[in-house]
Amino acid sequence: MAKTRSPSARDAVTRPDAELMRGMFETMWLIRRFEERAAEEYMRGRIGGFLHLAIGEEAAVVGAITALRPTDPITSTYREHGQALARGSDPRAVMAELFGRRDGLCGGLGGSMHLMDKERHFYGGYGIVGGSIPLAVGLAFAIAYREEDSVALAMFGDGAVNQGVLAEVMNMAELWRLPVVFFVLNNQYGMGTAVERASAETDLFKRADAFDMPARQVDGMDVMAVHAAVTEAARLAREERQPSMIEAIAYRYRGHSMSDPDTTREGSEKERWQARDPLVTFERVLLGEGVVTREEADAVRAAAERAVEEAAGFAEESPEVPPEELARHLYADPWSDDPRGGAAMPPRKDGS
Amino acid sequence: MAKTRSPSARDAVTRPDAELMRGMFETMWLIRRFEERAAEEYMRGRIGGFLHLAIGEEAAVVGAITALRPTDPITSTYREHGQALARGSDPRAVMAELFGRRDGLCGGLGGSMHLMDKERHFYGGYGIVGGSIPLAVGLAFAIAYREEDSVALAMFGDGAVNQGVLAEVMNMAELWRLPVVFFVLNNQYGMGTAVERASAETDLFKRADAFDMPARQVDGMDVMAVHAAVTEAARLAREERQPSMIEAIAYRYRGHSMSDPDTTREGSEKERWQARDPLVTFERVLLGEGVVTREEADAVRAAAERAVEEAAGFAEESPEVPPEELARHLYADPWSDDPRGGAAMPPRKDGS
Amino acid sequence: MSTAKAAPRKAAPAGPKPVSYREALTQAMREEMERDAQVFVMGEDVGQYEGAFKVTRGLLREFGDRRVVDTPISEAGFVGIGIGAAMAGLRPVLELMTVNFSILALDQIVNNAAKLRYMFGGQVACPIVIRMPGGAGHQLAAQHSHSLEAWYSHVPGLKVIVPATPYDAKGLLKTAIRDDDPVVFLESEGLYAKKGPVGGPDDLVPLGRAAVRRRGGDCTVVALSRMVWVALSAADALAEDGIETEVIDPRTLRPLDLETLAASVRRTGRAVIVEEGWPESGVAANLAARLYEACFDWLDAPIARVSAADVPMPYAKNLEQAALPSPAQVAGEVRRLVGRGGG
Amino acid sequence: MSTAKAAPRKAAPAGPKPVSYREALTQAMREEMERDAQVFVMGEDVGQYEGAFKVTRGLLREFGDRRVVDTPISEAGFVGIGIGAAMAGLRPVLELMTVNFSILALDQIVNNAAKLRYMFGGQVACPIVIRMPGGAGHQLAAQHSHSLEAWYSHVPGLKVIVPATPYDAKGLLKTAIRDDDPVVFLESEGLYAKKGPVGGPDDLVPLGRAAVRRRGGDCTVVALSRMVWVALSAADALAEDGIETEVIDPRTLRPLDLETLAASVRRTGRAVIVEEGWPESGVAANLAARLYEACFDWLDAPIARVSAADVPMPYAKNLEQAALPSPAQVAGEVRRLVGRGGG
Ligand SMILES: Cc1ncc(C[n+]2csc(CCOP(=O)(O)OP(=O)(O)O)c2C)c(N)n1
Ligand SMILES: Cc1ncc(C[n+]2csc(CCOP(=O)(O)OP(=O)(O)O)c2C)c(N)n1
Ligand SMILES: [Mg+2]
Ligand SMILES: [Mg+2]
Repeated sequence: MAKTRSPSARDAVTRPDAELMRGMFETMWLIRRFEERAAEEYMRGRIGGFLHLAIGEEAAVVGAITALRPTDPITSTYREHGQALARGSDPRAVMAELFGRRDGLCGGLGGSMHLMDKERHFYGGYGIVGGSIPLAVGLAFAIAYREEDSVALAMFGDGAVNQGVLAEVMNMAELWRLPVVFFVLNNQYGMGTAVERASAETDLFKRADAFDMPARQVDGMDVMAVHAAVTEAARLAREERQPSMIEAIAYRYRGHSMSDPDTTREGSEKERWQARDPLVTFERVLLGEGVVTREEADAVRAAAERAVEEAAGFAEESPEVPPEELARHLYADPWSDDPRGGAAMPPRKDGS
Repeated sequence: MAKTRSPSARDAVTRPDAELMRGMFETMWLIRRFEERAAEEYMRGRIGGFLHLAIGEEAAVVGAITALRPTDPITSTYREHGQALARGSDPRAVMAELFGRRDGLCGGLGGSMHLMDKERHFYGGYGIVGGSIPLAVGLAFAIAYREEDSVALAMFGDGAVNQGVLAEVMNMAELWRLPVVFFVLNNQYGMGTAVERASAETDLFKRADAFDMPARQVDGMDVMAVHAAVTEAARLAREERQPSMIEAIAYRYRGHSMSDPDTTREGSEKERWQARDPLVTFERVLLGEGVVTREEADAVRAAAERAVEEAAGFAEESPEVPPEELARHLYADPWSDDPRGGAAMPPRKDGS
Repeated sequence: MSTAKAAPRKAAPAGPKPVSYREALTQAMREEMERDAQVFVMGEDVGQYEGAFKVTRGLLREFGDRRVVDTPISEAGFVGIGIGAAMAGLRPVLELMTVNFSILALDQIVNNAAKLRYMFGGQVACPIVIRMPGGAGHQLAAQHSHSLEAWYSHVPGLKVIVPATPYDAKGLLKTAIRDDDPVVFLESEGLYAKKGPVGGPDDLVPLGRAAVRRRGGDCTVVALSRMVWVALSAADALAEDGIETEVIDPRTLRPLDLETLAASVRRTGRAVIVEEGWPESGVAANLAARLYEACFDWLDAPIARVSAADVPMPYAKNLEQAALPSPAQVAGEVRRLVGRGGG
Repeated sequence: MSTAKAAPRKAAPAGPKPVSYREALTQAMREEMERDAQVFVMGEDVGQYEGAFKVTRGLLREFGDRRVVDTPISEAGFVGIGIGAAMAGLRPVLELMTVNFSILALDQIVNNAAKLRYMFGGQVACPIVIRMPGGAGHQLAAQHSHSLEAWYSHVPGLKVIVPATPYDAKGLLKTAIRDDDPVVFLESEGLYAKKGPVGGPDDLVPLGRAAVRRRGGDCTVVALSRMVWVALSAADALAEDGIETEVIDPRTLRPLDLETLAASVRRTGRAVIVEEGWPESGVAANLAARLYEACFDWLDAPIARVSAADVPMPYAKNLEQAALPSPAQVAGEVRRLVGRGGG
């Protein structure tokens, strides 16, 4: 966008993190518009399965991921459209994956819950609550094994905190000093269950006390605060091989998934949190500090809308997944083109 | 034993807990002698499978169990001969179970790792590390459900602390205020792995911090100290429905099991701990406070030897488990006398 | 006779108006909770949220949070707690949100629930019911589309139930709750909305009694859970070509009513087995092996198996459909066996 | 030819002197760790303690604690960490102290390791090997005597190996470590002390190639892992009565060399399948179903299965022996099939 259009914007250029802030603002809007569109497409029946939206959680997602290097590996849950987009995945390929088409990020085999973009070191979205956390610690293990200086980021929810495997891998991460950041995106509900009905200690970051691991809580609606917290956590991991835990308090404005009537949460509660919409509050900051002008902000939204429109069109155009893909990625070299053959090898020609 | 034999003993009667102390002393020796004999019988091939001895841990076991009411349910691990004996199980039936004979506590089906004495509310020894802890919490759940005033005691080792399921059930116990005591018998090793090589935080009782649950550490070689700690924990659970965790620091003088060469632990370390043998130190206390006389102490040992001798004889005499027991306890009413029939029902006569 | 009662097309004497498979399960729990104060329901979001699939709707309101317990997302932990409570004599009815998550609790189910009575020489019972919906068909992809009938039926000490109709869903769940052994109760996500007659408060369906869903002399089709309906629509299509299929629903895998299956196969001389799970070491392979043992001399052709494709479930709708057993596939196998062209 | 190489009674060209199955596994790990710096070993007590069964003896001394990693008792956690490390391109060789404890890590194995490549459209591989000893026979009772071949072979995405000889233990483990897919490597506690020839550093045993352990024309006996030796001693006894048994060891269940099994059954017309696991939905049932499909017209009698009793393993020695397949039982089934009395 034109940086000379207004004096305030011109000043902004002098601000060291202005670029970063603009980028975060753009990404947050891209995610917001992308998910709003995904919801529509789900209603239209173009998207199947479960669709989990992170609308309201953009600050936590974007603040965390932009605090890392593009080569730092990330794992997430089924609520991961934002993570992929924040990592720079092509919105068209993400939407095509939601549509279950050939040009999807995973060739249509994964869908909304299982996005992955290996090239961008986004190691995927997973459907078993808590199940992906050990993978992030394993990625950190590999970093340490190879003496690289990357940092792994495990993103998961407040509900996942009660899966025992988290305690197991936090202990090993601290015991072995692995470069990993445990990022709890506490949106205060696991499906219909509020944190205080699921966790005896509602300050979830205190789970780290059991392992003598540093931890802190941060306002997940404030993208800059999240960014700062994860920046420090990443530094700890990178420079001191010190894992840590960060709890970001946020809120999801939609139900757990598109099939959730969302009747258990108080409307008044939703309104309270809507008043702190991370996109709106961040825009206020940017305008106030003159990092963007009103026109620029509108342009950002317009750009996001165009990108999403294009993504939907692309997904719509993308062909169905060819039937021969059914068994192709089962093994490194499939021994059977007919998956109904089960584990049986094809008759061999080598006569051995 | 005759309480008038010596003046010191007579004074002792005036000491409120003299009876208790004598009883604990007797039980500790019964356990010690019983396990020494079990080791011999294992060498002789009369006991099969794994045999895990708790020699050195008697104070922790006896101190904890005598702090409870006889109706308070207990669960333990595969290292549980002492728990059964401390709960008053017949040493003859325990030894017969180790021999795998018909008159064993579990009819020979369980063996050393799976003792249970339901009548005495001893809910068994289990072989999967950490696997029995949820059962104790479930027993506590039932107590709360029925509004009874019992307390469940979960006994497990320092290695079990790293099983995620412990974190899961500690959270639920605190969240639901269940009457349970988590008793970590920290003998400082899980097989060949020292606590500091397995746990990032070596003060294991601090695991409770993650759930805002009270916890404390106690000298597991001091039977009175353990007894006092568990007495308070039981009171908390019974009167305030407040679960808690107790870590008792002890040491096992033998290898992990009879098949463990026990080469990784330092001999000097063993000697240090042998110098604090809980039976010897407790005897000193009892003599000092005049709770027992030397003669009485010798009589206690002699009685333990007689009981163990009798137990071994009984086990030796006990018949083999009848072959028809193979499938008898599979279901409430077995549908098949031939377990090779698998799940197939027997041909039915009712013609339905 | 239970098999007649359970026939989907026949109005059951007891059931007033058709109700859904989902509501049938709710009725079973409500009735048993009213009957026995030791029965309670526990699981993730079973209370305030009334269940991910709304099977526990209304129970919290009616019975309160002492008997309808919401748990954290800690499958191994709360299943273990349920097993401990069952050891103490309570009768927990646990809901695992789906069969996929039961894998996290498998150690508790297999090493504790299934073994307590046996390894302790009969001193304790474990009267627990663990309900969980499974199956695929809604594009839930690789991690949310399991059918683990094979794994559970492998384990002695468990009882394993696979209801296909609302009548059986209710009658078998009531029987399971009253049973003194641990029961794994495998529901089908795809059947929750299915409507049919159900029995009254005293209509139990016994374990180990298969149901003949349709009579026919040309070929026996044994089908599990949702596959019963796939088999029945295949049978309709086949009937138009004059092929009469006998469709049998085992209803429980442990115990297994081999006798009813074998009797049918002896009559028809042909069998197709349909399952929603994977083919290797699956339930169909097991039933085939048992039927061969029981009917070898009566069989005119090898028994055919129709299973899901041997792959994790793909997300793309067209691939998922290709991976799942279809009426056309079942009909094709039957045609092949009766030697009238096709397949 | 691999089958000849692997024949237990023949000296393998490469193997100098007989070594134990245990040592064969150690050699495989040592050689592969020397060959490839990405290979590391991780598990409970695999380092300082050198393994509960001493299979990792010497590795810590030789490779240090960066490549030989002792873990806490956290099966789900460290298996998940291994899978993550494999996603990053390392080649973890995990040891689970026994197959019984693998149940705690099953979600990681089935929902992650087995599905990563597929559900992400081929973007990542998961080159991990998960070793674990299983089986019974040492009075370890209900919770420590599992044989889970059936469960693992049920799962697409995994490769499943069941070595019966030192030669295969070494050759198949080396192949598994070099394989780009997740491999569940099922060892037998009862075979660790078994001695035999082994191959050299470059002798790999391919996956999906069964081994004919003994040739004979009267009846085919397919046996897994330790059961191969049970079958061979049954064959010796039968030979004295002039009954020639062909003993076949599939060696890997995923992939499965059905062809070699079927070719034998077509020749003999009879088959007995021997497994150490439970009978329901077991591997024997699966192999039987597949063999019927492949050899129906050649079979003179129904295929017989010899499995463990359908109960948790009892502790008492006499009961445990009664619960496990014995040479006498196998011989009895063969006699029954060839119609010479017995049975
Ligand atoms: C092991 C497991 N149990 C249950 C579920 C069903 N489930 C899916 S999401 C979810 C809630 C998770 O809450 P949280 O971790 O806070 O993440 P959020 O959905 O709020 O982002 C549940 C219970 C699951 N997918 N996996
Ligand atoms: C889940 C599981 N993993 C591994 C084992 C093998 N194992 C048996 S005992 C043991 C050590 C347990 O140590 P701890 O909890 O400290 O109890 P202790 O033996 O010291 O009494 C291990 C690893 C097991 N039985 N269960
Ligand atoms: Mg949440
Ligand atoms: Mg210990």
